[in-house]
Amino acid sequence: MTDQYPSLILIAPLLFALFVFISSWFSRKPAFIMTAIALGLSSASAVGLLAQIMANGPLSYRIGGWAPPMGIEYYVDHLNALVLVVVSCLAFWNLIATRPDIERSYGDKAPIFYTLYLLSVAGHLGIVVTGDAFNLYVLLEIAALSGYALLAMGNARAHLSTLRYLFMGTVGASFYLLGVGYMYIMTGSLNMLDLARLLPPLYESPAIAAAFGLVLVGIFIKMAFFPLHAWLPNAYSDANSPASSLIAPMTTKVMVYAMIRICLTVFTPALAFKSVWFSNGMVWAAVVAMVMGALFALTQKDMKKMLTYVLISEVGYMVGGFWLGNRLGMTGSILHIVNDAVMTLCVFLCVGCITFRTGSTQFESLKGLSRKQPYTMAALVLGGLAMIGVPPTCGFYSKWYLILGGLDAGHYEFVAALVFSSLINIVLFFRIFEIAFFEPYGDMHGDHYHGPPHEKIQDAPWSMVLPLLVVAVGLIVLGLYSGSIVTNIIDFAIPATII
Amino acid sequence: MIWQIDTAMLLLVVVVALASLQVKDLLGAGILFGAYSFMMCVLWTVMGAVDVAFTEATVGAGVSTVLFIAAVFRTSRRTKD
Amino acid sequence: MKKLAFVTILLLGIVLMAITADFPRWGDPLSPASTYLSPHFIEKTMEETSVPNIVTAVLGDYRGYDTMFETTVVFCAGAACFFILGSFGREEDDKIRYFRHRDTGVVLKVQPHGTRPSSRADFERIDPTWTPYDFIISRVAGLMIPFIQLFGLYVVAHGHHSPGGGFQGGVILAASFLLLALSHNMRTLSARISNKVLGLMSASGVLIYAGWGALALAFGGNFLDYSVLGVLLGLDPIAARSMGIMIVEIGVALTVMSTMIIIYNNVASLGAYDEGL
Amino acid sequence: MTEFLQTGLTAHYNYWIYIILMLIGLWAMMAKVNLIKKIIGMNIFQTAIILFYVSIGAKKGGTIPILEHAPGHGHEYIMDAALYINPLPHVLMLTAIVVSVATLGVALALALKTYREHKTLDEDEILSHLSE
Repeated sequence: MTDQYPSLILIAPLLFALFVFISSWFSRKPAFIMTAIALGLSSASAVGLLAQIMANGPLSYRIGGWAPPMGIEYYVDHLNALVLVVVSCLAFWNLIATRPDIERSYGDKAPIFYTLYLLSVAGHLGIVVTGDAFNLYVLLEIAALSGYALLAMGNARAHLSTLRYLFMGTVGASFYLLGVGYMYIMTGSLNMLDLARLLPPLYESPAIAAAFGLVLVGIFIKMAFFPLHAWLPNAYSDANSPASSLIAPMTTKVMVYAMIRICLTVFTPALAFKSVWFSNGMVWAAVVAMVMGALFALTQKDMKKMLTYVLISEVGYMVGGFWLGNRLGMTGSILHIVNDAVMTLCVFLCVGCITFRTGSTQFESLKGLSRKQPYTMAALVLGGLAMIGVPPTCGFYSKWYLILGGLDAGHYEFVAALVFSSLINIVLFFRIFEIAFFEPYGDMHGDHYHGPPHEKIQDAPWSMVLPLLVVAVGLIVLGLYSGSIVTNIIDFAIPATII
Repeated sequence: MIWQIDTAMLLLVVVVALASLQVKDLLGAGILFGAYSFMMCVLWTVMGAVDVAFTEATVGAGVSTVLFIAAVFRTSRRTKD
Repeated sequence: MKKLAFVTILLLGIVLMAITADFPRWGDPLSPASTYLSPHFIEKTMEETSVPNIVTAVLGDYRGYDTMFETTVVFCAGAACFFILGSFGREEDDKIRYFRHRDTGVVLKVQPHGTRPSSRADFERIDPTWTPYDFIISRVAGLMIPFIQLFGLYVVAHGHHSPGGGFQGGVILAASFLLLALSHNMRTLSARISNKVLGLMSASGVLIYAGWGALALAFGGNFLDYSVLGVLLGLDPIAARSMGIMIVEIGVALTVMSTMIIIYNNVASLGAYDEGL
Repeated sequence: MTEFLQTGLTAHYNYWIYIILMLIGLWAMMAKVNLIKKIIGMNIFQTAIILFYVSIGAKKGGTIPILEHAPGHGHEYIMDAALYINPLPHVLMLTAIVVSVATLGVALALALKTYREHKTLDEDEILSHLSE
């Protein structure tokens, strides 16, 4: 059975999504257990696959038994395997940590929520595992469609925000499809490894340059890279917490992975970094994204919305780190995919715990919350420190690699922007800590307060807080082990040609 | 294939697409979108993509149009642009 | 903003137009796309899957994984529409309802939570914007529906030899039901095929597809490798592929049909499932 | 003249039409304020890309990709690759059409929900409604 890990990772969530949907018409009881089993199986297979890859090196899996250029293949190397583990484990853990919130927010429709949750995870895992350029588009659409449905439930603005996300997301996916079409018309192939073999003689062709550009623009829209980010803050902050704490850590990271895969495997560094002008331009674009994301975050008065802008800034780190084009920068970028996923999960789970009791994340309603929700706030402190990049939390190590990479490549503007946005993060998070820890509890503008009575506010139930604390401690553990992640996995994920 | 007919079909597709976007009545826009899908379907048949054309005839010109009309029926026909 | 949009789009258009000069000529038999993978499909399909319609063979087998997720996309759209608009059929009694006496044409207006007429035989529920029963439309539609459905089944079954297959057939089958809803009303449709049945059918279609593929794992093949399932059907591997394509096409048709009806039901009635178009 | 039209122009005009349609769709999505119009624009954008793929598959002198029995040879099939149109883009585009109708369904559901809350489909009116 071990040679079937790559297919099990996807089949488990897909089949269980159908079972959950069928069972939802009879009873809503078994839905959660089935979802948890599916994601548990998926995470276990992902870990098994990673172990297998670390022992035996990259593997290819032929679906339907057809040889690659004809049929579709999975191609799994160290990079996929790492991202697979991250995505499946965080989806599993988010499910465990938000169960009371899901049951409360969606009521009757909770089983449908679980169905869409599983489909969304299956879509994202599929994007990571696939080795076929067109297949990636289909999975992109599954991940997106289920994501739209999940994000559509929320406050009064959520439907419009999601519709705008749908428009942007469809344009992004269509640009990607168009780029794949340009590659297909010039080479006649759709398989990623096959394309990598067929493309080099055509690197001078303008059509291939256009294909590269269109694919990148499509992926940038999907990952909310500044200035194509307009859909993200509203869509994520208007949705209910269980949905946003799944989608926020997952989608942007998976799309960064897709960018790295397209640039390293399909086009090979020979084209991606052929023009110094282009890669420098990308680093500058990332610098703008980091600075603008941080500045927009500074103007927000709502914690959840502020975090979505921090997320845009983080996307800038990863994209910029990759386009530095040296080994240190890419190491930082890939390590940051892992770390940022866990950090984002941690802070969004905190938001979930806060809204579960107070119903709002406006700064006003956070006043004095540390005395009412001490454990949530403790986790938020750890998450905030990781976002800032304080050792020994994991955020420090990836930023360290990014800074080294920036210095090595001579991109001082990147280093400056990184330090600048980290400083802004300090301001952002310490402002929240100040409000939550030092502002007196009672004297908020009493008349404008519409939440539940203050006396009732307490920490979220243990079933939410305990998993949250595990994630928060995980930030430090991940930081301590980041050295071995780099030497054992990431070093093999970057092609040897990149120094 | 005959390139004159092909060109005429292509131009017609563009005209119907613009018409469905410019008409000031959403019901009309939905029906013109159905016409656009059907033109597209004919075009693809000419190019030999019978399966794609068949799908577009059933999905694009059939179900999509019904969905648009249902949505317009549930909202309003009024539009500013 | 509009001008900026226009200028951006114009620039994009000019760039893309310029790049088309780099493409192979339109319809060129020697273009890379026509000479790299396509000859293999054209020449080997018959030998490897014994399906004359190459599109069906590639759709169902060579790239069956795409098609499975395509079916899942459809299922996902149905679940999404239901999640956004619909409800689990527990009828809420908070709207004014109208009932028409069949013999006399007297219309009763029932306030929310009011008593409804008890006799189904004498009274029928009508929409607020009621249009008189149109004999011609409903009879003609009633005559056409069985033939549309028969054609839909033919398209599914004959996809191996002619254009068509699960998607087209499924949509045609769905269209016959939509015609019923359009020519009568939505309650007529719901009485024949309930939401629960539709939901179960839409999930079981994907289940047939993915389950058939996953069954191959148990027989030692890779995912979606239908050839190893020949043991189960008593067929040789190549005939098993052909049969496997048939089975997954049926799953696709089931999902597409029920999902299209689900989407229509939710969109046309805003999730209330009582008053349609 | 005719020769120029047949060789120079027809070589790429299908691709030009796809670009024009794509831009029309993109422009409608950006510039229109009515949500249903935007959704129509989105669909035009998607069909334009499908047209592009189908154009890739076209082959002069090729017939539809369904193998036919050779006359008088029983189960012998004609299998000359030059005679048949490339089937792969058709397969890909079947997928894309189905994806586009799925997106359409979800988009309409969201637009209806928005309408139910704000009683209008015009985006600027909804936004002014929300900022109140």
